[in-house]
Amino acid sequence: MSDLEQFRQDTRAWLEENCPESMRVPVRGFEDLYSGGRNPEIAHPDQKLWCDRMAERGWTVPHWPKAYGGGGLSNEEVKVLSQEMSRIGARRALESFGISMLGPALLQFGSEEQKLDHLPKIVRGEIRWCQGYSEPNAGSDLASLATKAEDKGDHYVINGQKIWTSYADKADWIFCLVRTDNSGSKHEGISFVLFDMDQPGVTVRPIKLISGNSPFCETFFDNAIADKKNLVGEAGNGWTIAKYLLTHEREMISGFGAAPKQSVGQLALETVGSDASGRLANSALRQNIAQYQLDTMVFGATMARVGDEAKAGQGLGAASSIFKYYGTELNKRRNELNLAVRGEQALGWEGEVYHGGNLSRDWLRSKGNSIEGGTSEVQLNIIAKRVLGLPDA
Amino acid sequence: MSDLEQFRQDTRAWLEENCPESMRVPVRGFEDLYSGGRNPEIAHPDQKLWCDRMAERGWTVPHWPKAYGGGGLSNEEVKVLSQEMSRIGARRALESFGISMLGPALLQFGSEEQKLDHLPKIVRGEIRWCQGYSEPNAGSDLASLATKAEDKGDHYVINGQKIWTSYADKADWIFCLVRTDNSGSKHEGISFVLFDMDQPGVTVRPIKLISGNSPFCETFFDNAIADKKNLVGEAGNGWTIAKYLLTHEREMISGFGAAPKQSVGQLALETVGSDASGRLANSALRQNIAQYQLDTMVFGATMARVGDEAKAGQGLGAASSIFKYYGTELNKRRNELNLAVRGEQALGWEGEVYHGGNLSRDWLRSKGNSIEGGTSEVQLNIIAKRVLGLPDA
Amino acid sequence: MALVLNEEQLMLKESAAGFLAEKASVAQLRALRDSGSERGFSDDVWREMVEMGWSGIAIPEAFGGLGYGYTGLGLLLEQAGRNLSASPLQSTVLVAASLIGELGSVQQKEQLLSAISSGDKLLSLALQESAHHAPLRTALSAKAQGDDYVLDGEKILVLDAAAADTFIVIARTAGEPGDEQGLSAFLVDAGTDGLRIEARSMVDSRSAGALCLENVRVPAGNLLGEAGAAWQGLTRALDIANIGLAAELLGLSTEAFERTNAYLKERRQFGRVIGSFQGLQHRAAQMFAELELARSIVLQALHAVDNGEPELALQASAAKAKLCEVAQRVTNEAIQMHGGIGMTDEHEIGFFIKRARMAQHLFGDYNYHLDRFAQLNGF
Amino acid sequence: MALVLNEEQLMLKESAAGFLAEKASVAQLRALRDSGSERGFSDDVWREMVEMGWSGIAIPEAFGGLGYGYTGLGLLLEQAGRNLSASPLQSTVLVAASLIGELGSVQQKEQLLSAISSGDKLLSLALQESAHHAPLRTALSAKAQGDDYVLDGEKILVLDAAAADTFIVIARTAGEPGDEQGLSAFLVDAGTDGLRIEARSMVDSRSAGALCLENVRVPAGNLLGEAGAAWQGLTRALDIANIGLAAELLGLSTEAFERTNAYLKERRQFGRVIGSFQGLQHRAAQMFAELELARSIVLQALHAVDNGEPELALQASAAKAKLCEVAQRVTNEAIQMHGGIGMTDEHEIGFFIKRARMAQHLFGDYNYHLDRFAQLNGF
Repeated sequence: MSDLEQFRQDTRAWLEENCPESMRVPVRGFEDLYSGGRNPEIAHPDQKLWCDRMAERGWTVPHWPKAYGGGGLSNEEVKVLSQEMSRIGARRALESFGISMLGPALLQFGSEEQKLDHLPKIVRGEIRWCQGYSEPNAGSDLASLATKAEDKGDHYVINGQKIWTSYADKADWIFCLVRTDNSGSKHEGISFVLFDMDQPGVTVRPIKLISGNSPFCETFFDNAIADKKNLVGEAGNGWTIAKYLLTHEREMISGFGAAPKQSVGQLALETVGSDASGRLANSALRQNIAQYQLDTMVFGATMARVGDEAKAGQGLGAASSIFKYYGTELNKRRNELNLAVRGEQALGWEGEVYHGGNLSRDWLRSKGNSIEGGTSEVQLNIIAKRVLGLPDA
Repeated sequence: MSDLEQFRQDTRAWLEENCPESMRVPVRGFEDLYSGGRNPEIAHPDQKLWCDRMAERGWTVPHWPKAYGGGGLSNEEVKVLSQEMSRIGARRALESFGISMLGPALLQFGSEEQKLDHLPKIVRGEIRWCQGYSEPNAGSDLASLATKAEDKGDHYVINGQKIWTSYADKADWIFCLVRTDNSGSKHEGISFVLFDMDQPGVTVRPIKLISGNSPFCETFFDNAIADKKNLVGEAGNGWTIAKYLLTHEREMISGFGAAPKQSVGQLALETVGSDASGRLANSALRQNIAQYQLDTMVFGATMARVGDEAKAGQGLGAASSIFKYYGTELNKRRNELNLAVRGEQALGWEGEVYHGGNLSRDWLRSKGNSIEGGTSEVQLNIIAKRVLGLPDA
Repeated sequence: MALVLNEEQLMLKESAAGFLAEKASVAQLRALRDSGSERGFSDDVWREMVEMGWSGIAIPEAFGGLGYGYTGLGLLLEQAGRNLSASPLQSTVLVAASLIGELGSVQQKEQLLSAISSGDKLLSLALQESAHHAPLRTALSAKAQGDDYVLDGEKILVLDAAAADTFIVIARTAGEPGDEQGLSAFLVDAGTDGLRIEARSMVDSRSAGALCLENVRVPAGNLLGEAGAAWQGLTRALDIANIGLAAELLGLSTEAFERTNAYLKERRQFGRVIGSFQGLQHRAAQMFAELELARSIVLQALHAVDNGEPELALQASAAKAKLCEVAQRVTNEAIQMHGGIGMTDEHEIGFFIKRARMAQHLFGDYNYHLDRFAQLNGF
Repeated sequence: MALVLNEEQLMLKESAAGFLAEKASVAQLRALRDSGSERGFSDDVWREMVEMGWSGIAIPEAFGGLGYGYTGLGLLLEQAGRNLSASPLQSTVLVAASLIGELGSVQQKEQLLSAISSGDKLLSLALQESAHHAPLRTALSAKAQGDDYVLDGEKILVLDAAAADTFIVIARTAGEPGDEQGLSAFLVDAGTDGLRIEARSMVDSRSAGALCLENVRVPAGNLLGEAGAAWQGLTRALDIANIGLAAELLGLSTEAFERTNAYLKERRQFGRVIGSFQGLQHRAAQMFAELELARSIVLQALHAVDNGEPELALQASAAKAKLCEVAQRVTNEAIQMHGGIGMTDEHEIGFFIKRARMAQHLFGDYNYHLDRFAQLNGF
């Protein structure tokens, strides 16, 4: 038996024994995701149990090195673990910005001490992180951020305001872009620092969106303190890390463009009906849905191609910008089609008959996709300038 | 009997007597339009006869003052004349840039001497005019034109090149934008001069378009001479006249957006067929045609509204830019739909079976609509800046 | 028939704009929403509208109205669209009064139109039964029993359901869903036995509701017009309703655009106001052109109603389809161009996109009316 | 199956690019056009292509081909699209060889595919009868008479009609227009009695032609496959043909875009290169994104042919519809962004829009394939 096969058998046995039945039930909503932290939101007591069991083996983040608390698994082993979890319908034990955003950045740019300090706590779900990027006057033009960090020898004193800090009201620590120097160009003088949110200088106010409540917050710093050992990279070099994470974020958001499980065309047949030849009765709607489904298929083919090219060491220039732009536009189109197809059902806002307004709220929420993580306009600028070589004005 | 009724009876009688039978046949193509000039293109000998008879009464340009050779008719009388001509299917006796472009400009900006010099010859079809505006490096940015006119006391010496000079190869005189001064901003130092094309310093080369032969020419000036008495307005003030004529031209071109006589939808039914319920069989095409016909209807309503508003002394800001932009886009859409609807029939280029390729040539020609007379981009700039008040970069 | 406003109309427009901006603005809609208002509009504001004659704006003077015609009502709806003003203008003045005008006997018109004009009565049409506007598919049954009719079935998206005194329920007295023949309109008072009204919370924060009719008995005298012959009048009233909604969408879209254009001049990024970027300029200019075109078709359609022109269906579907398209584009661009701030509930721009989609949907959306437009054009 | 090119394919692509740019460029197409060439392509260039094995690129080695598969042929067509190279690659190598591969007996394949591979024979499909691609509506009749069939009817848009040695004529041996059953494919040599070939001058300056068949008698042995049973194989061959045309349109659109992008960096107006205007930048970036997406679906569809995947029809209609859409947008923008100079015959960009519409139309345009895509998706 190959090592991998052995690993599969061991994993299967361990999962059977350790994954609680309640954690084999499909996730129904955000409340079923477990994000850990000092004051975790717990929808079911088994969530913490399951996370702890997995974390003990480093399997909450199986591909990170063992030295930092991860599972130290090879790519093949990660795949096997994932397959075996799917087999029994096991939920992921932990989902967090620490795993998806900060961890990769620290692995790339952090010092050994920083990795040892922070990564194991992420793996164990002990510390929940949030991201401090955008500011009210630095949206698309992120690099013009003004939150100021004053050098006080062994620490920074931070003053300013962040916006769109997801889950800031639930996070323990923040990874944050601050300005440590004003003298150079706007891209210079930006630093990437980590600090505890549980201090007097930090205030958080949740933001309500047009779709209803949201994970987003406004976050205010009034003489907040960041220890200098938690400066990642060099002072003034934060923009490099920011760009790395923005690319990362774009790729995550572009996943919204993937094809929905139920075909929009099929759904439309149910609500709008068909003509004598079996075609969708309304030809304007039929054309729009067909074009959407076509574009979704083409988008899927492109994700597959870019994946294959990456494996082959080739690369599509600015792929993440294309994906971000196209994927979010597709998701907006899908949501508009949902309104057109579901009609009155999609216009409800509250109440059981409208499932709490999930369709209209999803539709409204999708409008933010082409704004957050770099607007569509910014993506097009990136393509025009970096790929097509078109000059500035 | 009112004066107007009397005028109608007299006009009817005169037309019956004087309009040759051959001039009561519908115009079949450009060759049936009569434009006069020193060496007129004559498809039928009656063309000149008809023009001369009409010109004698000033009725080739019935609304111009009698002093300048026009008919001196009131708006009501012009309308009656037009109605009476339509009644018997009489063709217009003369069509020329002199009537449509230069005349209005001279009436507005010309000196008394210039009016007396040039307008009567336009009315009588003695002199055919062309327009010298664009240059190879001054297209959308017309004001950056470089054709130079050197002041030699009683005349200018002109050197440079014009492009897109329609019918320059058939014209006797040109009204031309030239640069008399280089010292100020680009809009300053432009002058509007008239001169004879029949001189050694003028060379004309016809331009072939992607749609085939065209009225357009390249026109070269090598020490061409313009008499100073033919400078219209002040030296350096030509841009005012140019803008006036550009607005005029935009309105003419936007007329291309008017609804075609046979509905595209009806035509499609003939070539593509219908389904069981009588709808156009192809739903993608049906949607596109419906949207086109809707926009054509809306465009027509807008032309009517703006006409009514103008009469009421109200005005739609930048109406001519909206019309130019929208009308030419509509015409391009109509031509693309023609290809989609007529299929193979519209892809022929020569030969009787394809009527000499008229459909494909019209389609190709329509692509120029959104370029000539100020590109669509320029129209959008005008709307954004002048109407919406959006600032320059 | 000139497509320009006369003096009287211009004055009406200006006074409506002033009144609504003060009394029924987006801020008031937010307050109504946040207070959980069941009626969904302010009775005080409605009372003032009645006093200004708006309840009878398009109703002939003979029935106590102002006789300003639908062009007049269109002006009010346009201004209501600009301010997202919640009121019974749509349910009662636009839809119900038009339907009564089409179907009612002289006596019914005298009674009901006068009651609407005077503000004594709110009425609302109960038509839709499934997720989409499909009037021919009406299935709610009305069976004759002696001198009465007994109604059974359900209706959704009934505007101002919580406030209406009387519903005009479209029912089938004969035929099958899909048939033109057999459709009838009944007046059913809100308190009638067997009628249950269920309030529904919709995305636009207005009040709509579902009606559940179980064994609802009404006298034959409650028939509006002839039994089984409502189709033609209903169609005409729906055409008028859609033209009115197009006018509302015109106001809504124009306002959303103007607010966005103002924001483009104010918001700075990359050291410039964002309105100086040509990418945004061209999109703004295209929207402006579309809005100017949209205004023309709305005016033309309103004139067509007032002049009794024969091609009303074509005008109505053209106006509604075009305004659905323009409203969708403009409200989407409004959010996008406002960026993050436009996504917050705190900012007002989000209210526009919400109301837009509801007004687009009511009585047939873009797809419905573009399809109908093609059919009316014979292809 | 990876959606990336392997070493061999990359080499093929580069050598094709170099050869076509030198020997079959837009300048050569112009020269062919201006010389009034009846054949519409250069025999010398075609001979060189044959020597490089292109005539048999997708034909199995057993029949004298190179066996590079359709992904290989797709690469050639893409480069041919970039250069607007006129040759029998479409008529013979893509369409006719595929149809023979689908319908022919082993003997027919041995004979005809070898003759194609060796460059000894040019074949062309004669299918279309009316203004639109509608294979099921085929009406040209073939009646059995003894051991022969007698064919009567007309065909249009037959590619390389003046040069083809043999036509594959789709005819109806039974059934009515609209029926799948009863369609048959016949080999008809160019010199056959009763066959008249009429050259047609098309917008793309390639040679196409109409066939008029009057009492054309061919032996039953000229049937490609079974009588009346051509539909399935024809459909598959047409799917392949459309995927090949999509590859050509990909090359054509990419080239038109790159030329336009270069022009944006060169042309100055208002004191700046016009490519610095954000309005044009965003449109260029959107086109670039569309082209990258288009490339993916073409590659995926070519792989689907080579791997014998079952959903070929879906892939083919997706690829053709998408490439029609992208080609239309890109070629229109190419003219617009080139401005006046792009309208002149002297400039080469106009040749791209002309060939694009022809390639879009052949074997079904955007509307045809989007409709089919929806049908294949069950709605």
